[in-house]
Amino acid sequence: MTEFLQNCFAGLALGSTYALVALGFVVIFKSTGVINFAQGGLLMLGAYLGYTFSNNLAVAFAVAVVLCCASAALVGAMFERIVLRRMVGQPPFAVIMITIGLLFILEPAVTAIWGFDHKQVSNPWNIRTVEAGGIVFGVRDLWTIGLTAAVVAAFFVFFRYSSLGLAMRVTAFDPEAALAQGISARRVYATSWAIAAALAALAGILMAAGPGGLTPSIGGIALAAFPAMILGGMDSPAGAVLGGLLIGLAEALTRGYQDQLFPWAGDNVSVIVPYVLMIVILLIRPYGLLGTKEVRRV
Amino acid sequence: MERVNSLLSVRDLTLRFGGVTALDSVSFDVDRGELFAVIGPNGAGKTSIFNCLNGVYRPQQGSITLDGRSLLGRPPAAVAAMGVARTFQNLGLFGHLTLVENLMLGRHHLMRTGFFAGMFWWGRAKREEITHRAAVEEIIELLELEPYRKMPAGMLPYGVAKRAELGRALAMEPRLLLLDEPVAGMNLEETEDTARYLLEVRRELGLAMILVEHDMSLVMDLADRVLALDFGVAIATGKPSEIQDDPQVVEAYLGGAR
Amino acid sequence: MGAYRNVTRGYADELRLFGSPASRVGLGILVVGFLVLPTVVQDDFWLSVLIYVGITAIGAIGLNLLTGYCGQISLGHAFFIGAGAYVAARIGGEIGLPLVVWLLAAAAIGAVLGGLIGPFALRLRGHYLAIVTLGLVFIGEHLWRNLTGLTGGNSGTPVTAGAAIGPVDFGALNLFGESYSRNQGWFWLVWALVALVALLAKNLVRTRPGRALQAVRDRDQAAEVIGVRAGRYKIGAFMLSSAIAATAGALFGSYQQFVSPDEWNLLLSIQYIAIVIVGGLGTIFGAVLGAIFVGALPALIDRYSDAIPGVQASVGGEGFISVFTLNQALFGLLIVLFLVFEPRGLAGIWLRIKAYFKAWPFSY
Amino acid sequence: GGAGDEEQSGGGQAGRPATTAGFDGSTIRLGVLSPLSGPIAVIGQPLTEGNQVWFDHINSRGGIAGRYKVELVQEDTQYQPDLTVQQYNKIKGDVVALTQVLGTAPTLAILPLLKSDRMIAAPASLDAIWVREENLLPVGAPYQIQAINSMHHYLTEGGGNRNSRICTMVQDDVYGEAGQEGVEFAAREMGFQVVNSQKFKVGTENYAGQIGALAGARCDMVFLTATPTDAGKIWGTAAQAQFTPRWYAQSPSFVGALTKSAVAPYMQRYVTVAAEGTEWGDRSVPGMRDMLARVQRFAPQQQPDYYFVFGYNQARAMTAVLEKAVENGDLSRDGVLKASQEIGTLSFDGVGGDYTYGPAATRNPPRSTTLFSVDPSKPFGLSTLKYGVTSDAARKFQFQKADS
Amino acid sequence: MLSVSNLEVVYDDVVLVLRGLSLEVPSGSVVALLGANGAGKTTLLRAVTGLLVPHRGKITKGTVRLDGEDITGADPAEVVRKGIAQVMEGRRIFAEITVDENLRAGAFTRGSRTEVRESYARVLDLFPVLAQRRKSIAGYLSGGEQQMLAIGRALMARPRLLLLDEPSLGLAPKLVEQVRDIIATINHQGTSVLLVEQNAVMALSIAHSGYVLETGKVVKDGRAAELLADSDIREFYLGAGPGERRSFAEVKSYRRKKRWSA
Ligand SMILES: Nc1ncnc2c1ncn2[C@@H]1O[C@H](COP(=O)(O)OP(=O)(O)OP(=O)(O)O)[C@@H](O)[C@H]1O
Ligand SMILES: Nc1ncnc2c1ncn2[C@@H]1O[C@H](COP(=O)(O)OP(=O)(O)OP(=O)(O)O)[C@@H](O)[C@H]1O
Ligand SMILES: [Mg+2]
Ligand SMILES: [Mg+2]
Repeated sequence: MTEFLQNCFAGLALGSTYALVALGFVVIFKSTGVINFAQGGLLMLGAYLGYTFSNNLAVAFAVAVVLCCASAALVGAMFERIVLRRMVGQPPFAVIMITIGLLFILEPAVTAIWGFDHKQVSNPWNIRTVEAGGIVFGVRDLWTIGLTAAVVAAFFVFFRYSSLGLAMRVTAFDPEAALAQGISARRVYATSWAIAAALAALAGILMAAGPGGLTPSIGGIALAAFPAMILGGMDSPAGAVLGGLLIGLAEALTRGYQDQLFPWAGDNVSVIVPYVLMIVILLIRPYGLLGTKEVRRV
Repeated sequence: MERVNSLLSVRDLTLRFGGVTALDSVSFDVDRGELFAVIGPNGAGKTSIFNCLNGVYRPQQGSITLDGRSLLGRPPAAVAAMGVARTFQNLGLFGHLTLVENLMLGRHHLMRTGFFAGMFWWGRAKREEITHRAAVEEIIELLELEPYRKMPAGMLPYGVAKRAELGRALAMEPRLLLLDEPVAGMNLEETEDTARYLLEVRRELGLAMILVEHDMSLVMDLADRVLALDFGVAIATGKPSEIQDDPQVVEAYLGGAR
Repeated sequence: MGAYRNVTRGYADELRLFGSPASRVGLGILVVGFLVLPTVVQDDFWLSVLIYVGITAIGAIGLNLLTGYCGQISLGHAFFIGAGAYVAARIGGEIGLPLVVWLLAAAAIGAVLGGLIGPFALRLRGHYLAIVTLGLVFIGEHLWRNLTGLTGGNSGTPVTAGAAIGPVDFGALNLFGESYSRNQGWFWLVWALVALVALLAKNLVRTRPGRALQAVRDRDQAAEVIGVRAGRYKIGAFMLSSAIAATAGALFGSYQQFVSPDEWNLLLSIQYIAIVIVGGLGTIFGAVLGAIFVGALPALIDRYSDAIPGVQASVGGEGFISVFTLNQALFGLLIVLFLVFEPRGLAGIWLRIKAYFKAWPFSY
Repeated sequence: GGAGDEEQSGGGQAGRPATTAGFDGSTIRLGVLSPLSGPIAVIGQPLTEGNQVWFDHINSRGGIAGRYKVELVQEDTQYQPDLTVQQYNKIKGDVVALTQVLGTAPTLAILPLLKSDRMIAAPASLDAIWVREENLLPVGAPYQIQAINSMHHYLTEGGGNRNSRICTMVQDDVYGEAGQEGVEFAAREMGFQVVNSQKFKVGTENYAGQIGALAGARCDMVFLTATPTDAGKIWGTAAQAQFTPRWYAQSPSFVGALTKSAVAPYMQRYVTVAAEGTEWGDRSVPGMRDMLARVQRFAPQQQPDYYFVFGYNQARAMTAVLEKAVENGDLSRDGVLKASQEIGTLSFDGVGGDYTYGPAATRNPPRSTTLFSVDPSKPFGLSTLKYGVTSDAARKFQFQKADS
Repeated sequence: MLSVSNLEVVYDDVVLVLRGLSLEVPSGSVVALLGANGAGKTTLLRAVTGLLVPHRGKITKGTVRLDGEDITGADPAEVVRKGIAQVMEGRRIFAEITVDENLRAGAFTRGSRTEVRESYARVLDLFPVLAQRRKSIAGYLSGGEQQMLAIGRALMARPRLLLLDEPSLGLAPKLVEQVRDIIATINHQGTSVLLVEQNAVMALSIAHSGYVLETGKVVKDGRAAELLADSDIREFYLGAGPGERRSFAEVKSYRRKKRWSA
C-alpha cells in the first residue's frame, strides 16, 4: 500500500509538471488555434535563465524563480512583437511552422550561451525529503505540486474575472471578426504568449532544481505533455490540468508495476503508456475529456 | 393522399436538437418536374428539411422516399448518388479549387477513376476527364460562367459563386435539386438572371426542384406549389396565390411586406 | 487582355501537363540537369546530400498529398519511413528480392499500416488527429526496439537490399563501357523515382480522386453532400501517403545500408512537416523544393562555414558558435522570415514570380 | 624494411610513402566524425580534444616517424547516422583514416562504406561488436568486461555474495544492452541470480517508479548503465526514497559535475564506478604522468575528463598504425589496413589496458577494469578503489562479429 | 461624422478596387450604399475600420476621417474604441461559443458593466429568438438567426457610427421590416448609420441619402427620395414601381446591360 501511495505521489509530482506545460499549450491554442511547438524551447530557456539568476547573480532562489518567469514572459511577448503580429489572419499552418522555426532558434541560442554541459542550479530543495505515514515526500515534488496548484488557481480566477478568456477564444476562431469587435489580436497574442512562456519557465526551473540538474535535453518534456493536453481537450485549461495529472499518474504507476502487469509488452512500456491512454480516450471522446466540439453546419 | 406523379414523398418528419424541435411532423410531396417552394421565418426548419433529405441530419421520426426508395439512414454520398443535388445557404464551394474543378466534383459520383487509375492517367482516367469536362463545359455555357473557369472559387464574387454552386449541383445530373436561398444577397439584376437560369434548367432538364427562399416575388413567380413552415410545423401548403393570402402565413412570415 | 493565350484545340490539349512552350523548356532543362549533374559533380559529399534530398522529396510528396491536399496533419510520417526501411532490410536484404519487389512491398506494407489510422481519421479532426499520429511515432519506436527479429532491436540492422533493375545495378553502374560510382548510380535512381512519384502524384491530384481529396480538405460536409465519401478518401490519403513514405524509407535504408530505431523520431516527422509547409502546402513541386531547401541548406552552410565569422570549425578552435548550432539557428530564422514574407511557402514565391512576369508591363 | 623502389607516385618506399588521399607527402590528415554540438557534444568535444592533444604531442616531436605532421579534419555528425554518412562522404577523399567515429549507430552506418572504401576508423565507444571488424580499430575494454569485473569485485571485495539480491538498471539502447549482457554472463559464470532488471528511456523525467520497483525487490546491489543526466536523476531519486543499495555504475554514467550536486554525499557512500586505467592526476602511473604534462602543454584549459583520456588513447592506437604503415612505405588505404593488422600488442602505459591487435579474428581487447569511488576532492571526482581488476570470467568472455 | 475622400484601395499589390472614392456620412443620418456585386462596398467598409490588412489590402491614396480626426489605416481595435461598429459581410459570428458569449464579445470595448447589461437587454428585446437561444452554440443557429446575432453583436458596442454590410441578407420578409425599424430606432437614438444593401427598396426607405457604387467609384449620389425616383435605379435596383413589377417568370433571355460608367 505504501508503495502504491508512493507511486501515486510520484505520479502527481510528474503530472504537475505536465500540467504546467500543457496549460501553456492550451493558452496558446485557445488564442491562436495552433499547437506551439516552441513550448519546449521556452521551457529550456526559462530553466537556463533561472540557472543564471540563481547561480551567477546569486539572488535568492524564490527571486530567481520570479525573475525567470518574468523574463521568459518578456521573451514570449517580444516574439509576438517581432513576428506574430505580422501573421494575423494568415493560415494556421504557417503559424505552426513559425513556432517550429522558433524552436530551432531557441535551442541553439540557449546552447550557444550556456553550453551543453551539466549544470546544477543552486536551490533550497535539492534532494531533501520529509516523511509522513511511511511515505517519503521530496521537498521539490511538494513544491512542484503546491506551486502548480497555486498557479492553476490563479489562472482560473484570472480567467473568471477578466474578459481575456473570451477574447482569446474568439481571436483564435476568427481573428478578423474579433478585430471588428475591438479586440486587439496583437494584445491577445502577446498576452497568451507571455503567459505560456512564463508557465514553461516555471516548469523548467522546477525541473532543473531536481536531482538531475540541468542539461539542454530538458525541453524534451514538452513532447511528453502533448498527450496531456490532447487528452484533456486542447482548448480546456481544466482539461490540461486533469490530463497532466492523469498522464503523470498513469506513467508512474505503469513504471512501478509494469513487470507484474504487462511483462509481455517489452521492458520499457511505461514510456508509451501516455500515448496509448490518449489514443484510447480519444477514440471514446474525440475532443478529449473536456474539449469543445468543433461546430460544423451546412 | 397518394399523388400519381410523386417523385419525393416526405411523411411525418420530426427532428429535434436537444430541446429545440426543428421539424415537427412535416409531410409533403414533390412531383416530377415540379418547382416546389418552402418558405417560413428564420429558424423555421427549412434548411433542416434539406439536411434530412441529404442524410446530414438523422430525423427522429418519419420517412423520406425518392421514387419509392427510402433515403433515411443513407449517408450523404449515397443520397447524392441517388440523384439529389443541393446548393447551400452559406456557400459550399471548395474555396481553393477552381470553378471548373468544383463543377467536375459535381460529377464525382458519375465517374469511376480511383487512386490507381488517376495516378496513371493514360487510358480510362484521361478519357473520363475529357468526356466529363465536356459535360461541365455545357453547364458553364448555360450559366454564363466562362470568364471565371480558372478562378479559385474562394475568390469569386458573391453572385458568381452562387451561380457556380448551382452549376455544381446541375453537374451532378440530379433528379431532385434542392436550392437553399439561391438569390440571397443578389441585386435585382442578378436575381433576374438566376430566375432565368432556373427556368431554363427546368425547361431543358425537367428537373424537380425544391426552392427555399425569402425573396417572395421570386417564389410567387416561379413556384408551382408552396409549403409554409413555422417553428417546424407545416402551416400551409398550396398554390402561391393561396399561400400569399393565408392569414397564418402573413402573421408568421410576411408581415406587411407581401 | 490575353484572351488568345487561352486558345486550345480541345480539353485534351488543356489537360496536358507540359502544355506551354515555357514549361516544356523548363522540363528539358530539368531532364538534362538530371542526366548530366552526377558526371559534373562527382563529389561524393554533394551527391550523397542530393540523394538524401531526393529520398526526402519522395517522402514529402507523400506527406503533402495527405496534409496539403487532404488537409490531415500527420506527425507520424517518421513511423512509416522507418517501417519502409525495415521492409527493405528484410525483403530486399535478407530474402534478397530485387529492387522493384522490395520497393513495391514497402509501399504495400506502408499502405496497410496507414490504413490502421483509418478509425482515427474517421473520428478525429485536426490537431487531435495530428497528436494521435504523433503517438504512433513513440509507439513505433517502442516496437522497433522490441521487435528484434524484424528490426535488430536497439543495435539496428544492416540493410543489404540491392539496387538493381535487371542487369542495371545502380550500386555499381556500368553503362556504355563507362563505370560510375555508387553515389552516381544512386543519384540517377533516386531522382528518377522522384520524377516518377511526382508525376503520379500530379496525375492523381488533377483527376477525380485528387479533386475529392481537396474537396474533403476544404469542406468535408459539403463534399459528402455532393457525393464524395469523405471518410473513404481520408483513409485513402493516409494509405497513399504512408505507402509513399515507406517507399522513401526503403530507399533510405538501402542507400544508408544500416538503420537503427533512433532515426525514426519526432524530429524526422517535424522535418517533413517543415518541408511541406516551407515548400508550400498543396503543391507537388513545393514538396520537392522544400526538400531541397531543408536538406541542402544545412549542407551548404556546413560546407562554407569556415568563411562565416564567429563559427567554430573545430574543437577548441576560434569562434563562439559551432557549425551545427549556427546552422540550426539560421534554419529556424529562415523559416520564420520566409513564412512572414510568404505564408504560402516557396511555391507561393514561385507563383508570385510567375504572376509578376505574366502581368509584367502592367502593375494593377 | 621494404623494397627499394624509386620514389614515385604509385609506388612507395620504406619510410617514404607515396602521396595518396589524405597524404600530400608531408602531412597526414585524419578524420574525426563526432557530435561536436548537441547533447552528445559533452562527449564528442573532450574525445576530440584528447585526439588533438596526442597528435599535438606527436607533431611537436616531428610527427609520425619523426617526419609527417598529423592534421585532424573534424566534422560534426550530430550523432545522427544519415549525417555521419554525408560527412564521411565529405571527407573520405581527404583523409588517410578516421581516428574517431562516435556512436554505435553512426559507426554501423558507415561500416559498409568503410569496407567498400577499405578505410579504417577508430570507433569511440566500448561496444564488443567492434572487436572483430577489420575496418575498425577499437581501444579499451568493452562494456561487457566492465560489467563482469564489477560483479567480480562486488562478490569478492564489495560485500556481496552469491545470494545477494543483485539487480540491474539499464538504458534502453545498445549501450544498456551491453551492460546487461555483461551482468548476465557474470551471473552464469559466478553463479548468482539477477533478481530484478529495470529499463528506462534516455531523458526520462521521473524515476520514482523504477526506484520503487528496485526497492520493492529489496536489491542489495544495482548495476547501472546510464549517461550522467539520467544517472544524476536516478541517484537523486534513490537518495530521496532512501533506497541505499550498493551501486556499480558503468563508466559513462559518471561525470565530474555530479560531485558538485546535492547527490554527491549519497554517491560518495553508495556508488562505485567501473572504468579503465587510473584516476585523473595519479602520477604513479607513467602514462598518466606523461598525459598530464602534455595536457599542461597543449590544452591547459582542459578539465579532467575520461572521454578525453579515451580520445587520447584512440590517437595513440592510430599513431601505432600509421607508424607501421610508414615503415611499410604505404599510406594508401590498403596499406593502412594492412598495417593495422600488423601492430601486435599495444601498451597504453596504464592509462588504458593493453590491446592485442593483429588480424581482427585474433584480436584480444584488454580485460581489466579499475573500480573507483566517488570523491569530490579529486580532480575528476573519482579516486581509485581497486586498480586493474581482471576476473577469470572477463578473460573467458568471447567477442562475436556483428552479424549481418 | 464620417468623411471619406478620394480613397484608393489595392488588394495583393495589384488589384485596384476603390478608385478615388469620396463619401460623407453626416452626423445623425442614415446613408445607403448601393452597388452591384464586386463594386467595392465591402472594401470601403474594411478601409474605414482598418480591416484591410488580413485581406492583403492597402489604402494607397486618400483619407478617412471620423469627426475630423484622421483614422486612415488605424488599428481596427482602435477604430472600434472610437465608436465605429460594423456588421461584417457573411455574418462572421463566432460559431463555437454560445449566443450569449457572442454578444458579450461585442461589448468588449465597453467599460461599464451596467451599461453592457442594458444593451444586452435591449438586444434580446429586439430579437426575441436570441433570448430563447441564449445558451445555444451560435454555429448551430439557422442562417437568419445568425444574421440577427451579428446585428445584435454590433449593437452591443453601442457605436456612434454603425456600418451594416447587407444586414437583411437571408432574413424573412417580416424580419427585414423589423430590421429596418430597428435601424431607424437606433438612428433616432443618435447613431449614424452607413447601410450597404442589395435590398434597395428597404435601404432607400429609411436612408436620408444614398450613393451608388460602380467598379470602385461613386456614379450617383443624392437624397434618398431623388434616388428612389431615378429611372435607372428603378430599373436596376427596385424593379420598377410597385404594381408594375415584371414577373421573374417572364424575364427575357436577353438583358439590357447598361452601366453608368464605361
Ligand atoms: N445542428 C443543429 N444543432 C442544434 N440546433 C440546430 C441545428 N441545426 C438547426 N438547428 C436549429 O433548428 C432550427 C431550424 O434551423 P434551420 O437551419 O432549418 O432554419 P431555416 O428555416 O433554414 O432558417 P433560415 O431561414 O434562417 O435559414 C433553428 O432554430 C436552428 O437553430
Ligand atoms: N482579398 C481580396 N483579394 C483580391 N481581390 C479582392 C479581395 N477581396 C475583394 N476583392 C475584389 O475586390 C472587388 C470588390 O470587392 P468587394 O467585396 O468590396 O465588393 P462588394 O461591393 O462588397 O460586393 P458584394 O455585393 O458581392 O459583397 C471584387 O472584384 C473582388 O473580387
Ligand atoms: Mg436556412
Ligand atoms: Mg460585399
